[in-house]
Amino acid sequence: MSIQHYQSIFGNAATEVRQFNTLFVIFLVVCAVMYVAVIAFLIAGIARRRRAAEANTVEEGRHHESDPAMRTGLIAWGAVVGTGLVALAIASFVADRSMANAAAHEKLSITVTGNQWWWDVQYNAADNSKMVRTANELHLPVGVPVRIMLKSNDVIHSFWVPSLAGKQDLIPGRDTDITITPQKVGIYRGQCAEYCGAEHAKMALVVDVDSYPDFIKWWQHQLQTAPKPTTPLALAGYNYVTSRNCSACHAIAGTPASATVGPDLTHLASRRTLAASMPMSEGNLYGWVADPQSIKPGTKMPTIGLEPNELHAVVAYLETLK
Amino acid sequence: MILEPRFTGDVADLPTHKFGPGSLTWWGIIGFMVIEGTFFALAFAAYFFLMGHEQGWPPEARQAPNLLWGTLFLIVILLSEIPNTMIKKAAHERDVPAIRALMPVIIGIGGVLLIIRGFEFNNLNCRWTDDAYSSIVWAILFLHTTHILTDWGDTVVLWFLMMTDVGWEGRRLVDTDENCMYWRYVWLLWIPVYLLVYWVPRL
Amino acid sequence: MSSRFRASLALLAVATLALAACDREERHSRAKPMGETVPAGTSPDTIWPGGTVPQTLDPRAKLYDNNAPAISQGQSLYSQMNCGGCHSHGGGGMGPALMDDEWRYGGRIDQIATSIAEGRPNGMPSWRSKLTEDQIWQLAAYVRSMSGQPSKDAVNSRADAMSATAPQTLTPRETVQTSDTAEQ
Amino acid sequence: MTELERVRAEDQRLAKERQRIARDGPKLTGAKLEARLERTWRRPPGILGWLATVDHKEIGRRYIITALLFLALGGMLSLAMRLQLAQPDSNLISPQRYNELFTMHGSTMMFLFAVPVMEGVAVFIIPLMLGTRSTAFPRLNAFSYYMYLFGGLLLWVAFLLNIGPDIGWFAYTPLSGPQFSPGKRADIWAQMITFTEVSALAAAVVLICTILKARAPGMTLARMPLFAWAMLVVAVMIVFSMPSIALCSGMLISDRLVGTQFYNHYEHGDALLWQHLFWFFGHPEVYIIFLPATGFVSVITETFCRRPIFAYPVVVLALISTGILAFGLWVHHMFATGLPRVGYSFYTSASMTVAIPTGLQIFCWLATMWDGRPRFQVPMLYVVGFIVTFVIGGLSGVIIASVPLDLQLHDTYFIVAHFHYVLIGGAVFPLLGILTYWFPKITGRMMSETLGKIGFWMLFLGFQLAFFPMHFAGLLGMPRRVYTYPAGLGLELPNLLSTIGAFVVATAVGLFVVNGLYSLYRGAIAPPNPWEASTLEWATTSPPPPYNFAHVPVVDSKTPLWDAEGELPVVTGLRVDEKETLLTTVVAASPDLREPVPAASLWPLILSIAVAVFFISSIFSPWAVLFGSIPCAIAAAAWFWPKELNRNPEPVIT
Repeated sequence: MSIQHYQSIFGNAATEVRQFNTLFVIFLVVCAVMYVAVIAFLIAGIARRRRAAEANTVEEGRHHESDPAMRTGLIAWGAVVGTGLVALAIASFVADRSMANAAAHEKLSITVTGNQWWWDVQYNAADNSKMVRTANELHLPVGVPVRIMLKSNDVIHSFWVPSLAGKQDLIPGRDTDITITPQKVGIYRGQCAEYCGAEHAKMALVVDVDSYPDFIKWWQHQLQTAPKPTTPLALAGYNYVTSRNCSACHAIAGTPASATVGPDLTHLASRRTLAASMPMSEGNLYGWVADPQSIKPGTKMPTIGLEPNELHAVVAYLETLK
Repeated sequence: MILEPRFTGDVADLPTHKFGPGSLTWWGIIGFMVIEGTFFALAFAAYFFLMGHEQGWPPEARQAPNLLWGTLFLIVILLSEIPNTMIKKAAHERDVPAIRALMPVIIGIGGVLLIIRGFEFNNLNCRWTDDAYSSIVWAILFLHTTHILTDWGDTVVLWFLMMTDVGWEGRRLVDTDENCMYWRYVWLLWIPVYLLVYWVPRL
Repeated sequence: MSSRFRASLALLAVATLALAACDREERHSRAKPMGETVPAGTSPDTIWPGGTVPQTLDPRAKLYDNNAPAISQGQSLYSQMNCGGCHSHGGGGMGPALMDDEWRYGGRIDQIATSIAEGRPNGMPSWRSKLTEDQIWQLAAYVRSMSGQPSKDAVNSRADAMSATAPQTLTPRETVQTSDTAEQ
Repeated sequence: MTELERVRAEDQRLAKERQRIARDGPKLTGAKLEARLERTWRRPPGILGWLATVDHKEIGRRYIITALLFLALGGMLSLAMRLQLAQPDSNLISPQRYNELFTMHGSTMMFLFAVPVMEGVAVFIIPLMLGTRSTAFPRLNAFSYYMYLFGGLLLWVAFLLNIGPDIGWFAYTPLSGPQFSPGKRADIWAQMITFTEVSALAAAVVLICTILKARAPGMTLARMPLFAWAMLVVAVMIVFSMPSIALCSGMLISDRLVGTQFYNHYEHGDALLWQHLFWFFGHPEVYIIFLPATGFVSVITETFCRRPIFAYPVVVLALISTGILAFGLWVHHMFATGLPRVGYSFYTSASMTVAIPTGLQIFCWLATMWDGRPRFQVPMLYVVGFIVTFVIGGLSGVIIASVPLDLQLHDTYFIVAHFHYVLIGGAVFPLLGILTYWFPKITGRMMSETLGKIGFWMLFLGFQLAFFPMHFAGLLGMPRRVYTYPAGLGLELPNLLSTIGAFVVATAVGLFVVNGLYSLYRGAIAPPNPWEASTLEWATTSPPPPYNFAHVPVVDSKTPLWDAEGELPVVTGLRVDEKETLLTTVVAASPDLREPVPAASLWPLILSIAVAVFFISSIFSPWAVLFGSIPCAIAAAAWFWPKELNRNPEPVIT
């Protein structure tokens, strides 16, 4: 199922981005007025002398006193530009202030850790049994302000979902955070906005804004451990995944695989995207597991070189991880 | 059509050299002084930026640099101002023999300073790879060392030049005067560096 | 432009082309795996007692031995796979030291790769099923850099981590005395 | 007979010898004077002479040609990038190669084209415009060019050898640090910075000393042309901003070579230290590129509207305040790094304030056009194109100065559109205009008017087609520096349009080069003052002789050539047998000194080779810093050592 994701600034799906839109319109109007004034003055200058005869150049240049009207024009222009900029600065401070205040009282806390070329998402909860760990995807309840703590394991990334809020960098050694209050249910796509190496272009994430009951249902589902495989093919896949290469980097709750080097795969098949860039589908799963280096050259996941039967088994098992 | 020249004045008897802001090389040296000054100012800003992050400075309760060699360096470099001023006066009075006699003194002091600097590097109580504090301290001290080395080299070459007959020329006297000005800048710059490297960690 | 000047221009162009051969920085992110890793089935790499002719160097060695991206990848794998648990930062602990010149099972890159892939007695696990041979060779390249074997401009000076050892760019090259006479 | 008496006798002999020196004056003038001056100031023959030249015109010409070559190379990289981005999910170019392409495009355009071409034009024209015979420190000027050339060669040879940088033109740590940029790619970028920064600092000192000390008698600061004011402000900005990038790139190289911990947060370093130091240089850098262009616009507008620029003091104060304010707004590049919001609001207001001086300058140009009698030849067309394009870029700059807006627009294609509008619109348009304007003075031939007009309109329309859609790509959420983008986000159309536009811009620039090469051999022969301009560079022949002016002119107004009734006031008395120029006092520009001009010499080239070997070898081993500096010291000492050790016959004043 190809997902048409909405990554435009005018997605208008959260309070933060709505303030952005009003401020952006104010700035556009004032700047357009200034631009029209400049172009009008330019055209006036061009048209005005079109008819003047070719007077003697040298004589004309020397005794030229500019008429006083232009002096007042200069002062007026300076005043207009000055007040315009002061007005825009005040508008910007007001919007900035109201955004900062909105961030005061948030109810949900998530920690997003940036790695080279994927997002490690952790839902913080009071007791650890309620903690949920997923990757490249965020589920947010509509109307509930959420505070996202941003950390990085390697280089500087930038968390940016255009339809929800402004971007915020993830800097190793510094803790930054961002507050989002989604207002519209829907699927919104975001991308890393700070150049972070070979696969910076394929480090996307999807934010799923659900109604509160759906969100709770999703949370409960995420808390369950991975279902036991039933079909023999899935069982063969289970044996491969939990004993061979995959378990060196990935974790699947309820199985021996528990490495946190790579993303958590417990509910891989329930996610909308795969490898932070492609929609989740069987074809993409086959392509990615068989040879990740040809899809994201330079990514940390190696090309294992699975035999065809192993590949079918592994993909069959991964698809059971709903 | 080139305009016909209308002769309005003659500059034939203007001098070819002047001491102070009249000379072109004076402005050139001021330019390079401003560049090096900005270098040091930004290195200081980086030092205080890194210091701003830490509760304890130097971090991990590291020993501050030993005072002995740094203070000795300060004393010797301040003493070097005596021959420096004498050379500057001699240059103004075209007393070339005095210049030829005094320059080896200041070159000798420069050599002594470089040796003391070697001991200073040993007594910083940190290696540049230990942490950001050690790196920036080594960097600032290294910057000042290149500063001294370049001016010491200049003085040596200038001394060889003053030993020749050309030493009596006006422009060479201006060079000596400006070299002394630059040496004065070198030790003026050492005072903030000394306070930063040796006393700020002790605050 | 006199002819001599044109001649010097041509010479410069030829010199630039000749330099194009070095690919120390080539990032080999191969799409296809390269067949079997270290010879499977045979006993751990035959050690060449006495003067017998040492095994010819595996052709893959030159792709990894002095290759900067491979060494850097090996460095991150070293920490991710918790090799430091036994070898610490090369100084040794439960496992033998990796930064000195003592190599019980051979210090050449293919021998180290075999040690990692097959495992060794006294506790070295076999990583053949956990790591692809691409990763094994990268780890081998990094292990060699701990004792300063690769050329100084292929290693990086420090990791973005607590500085445990002196920068590899400044560590002198340890002369490798393996218990056998494997040449480098 | 003591030494003192011998020296006294020597002084008497030299004083008599001084009487016989030939000097220019009413008795020695016209063709006879020019022939002798030609022989004194001529460049030594052959290849070695070509390499040893210290004539500011030759060095300026080389700067401009080398910079335009790098513009062409950087432009070709941008075409390759546009081809890769023409359609979604294309794998025409691998990610690693694409990352190298945009790093090389950014670094080449910013460090190897924009700043050097402005310095090149200034080094060529400023001495002519100020009415003097040579820049101050001509050998330092030659050294500056060679350092720039070797820096460019280092970057491009490394790129061709597949060890080019792939870290972006501002190389944020920790990505450019030792762990995440293995090998020598980042070091080569950082060392290229050291080359171009040494070259820019040297050229800046040369320009400051020339403008302050070598102006024509009578050209007080209030009568100095606006282009000279612009270059003075730019040179002072270079002096204060370049050390910042020298320091942080030096710290990056030491982090990568000897393991210092500046940017390693595990060892009390900080990744943001790089951003602060880089952008403290970065923002003044873009004004270092823009302010010379304002100088160009003032020169063209004054000549083609046939009246002095309106409100000269306002434009000068605007230049100075832009130069000062530029140092106060670097944090607006770091709005997304989580620094305290109160600090950000200061930088928002500072970024807004810097728009006021530029706004006033634009008013003054428009008022000059409104009150003058504009002729729309090619240079004036570029000025009109500049105003239409640059103001859009300036206003989008005001938009991203606001923190909440910048948090959405930062690091997106909206920013790519903004800085191309202010850099191409703000600097390349005036540059092409000024190259057309001064082409006759540099080469002695006129550029073709028709080819120029076609080229302008193609460039103007191609530019809008290439870069206006990028605003929408940014608003639709396309981040910067992505080698591809998925289908279905609405980004296909803007990117396709930008690709087409980029090729139109490329052909337009190609047309300009063709026009230049064609006119070099077949252009109309240019008279000394083809545009009937007012400044002194038009008072000498095109191209000017090696000594620029037979007699040093005297100035008594802002527009000397318009006020000179048929004859040019001059001063005489400079030597003819030796290269000599006149120095004047800083403010009043009254004659002060006769300054001997250093002869052509190979030492600047030899020293720059020694420094190049020193810089490049210090990428690979820290010991090179010690051993590499010895040949540099020797070459520098030889440069300083006078050619012959006999005393010149000038009286010594104590």
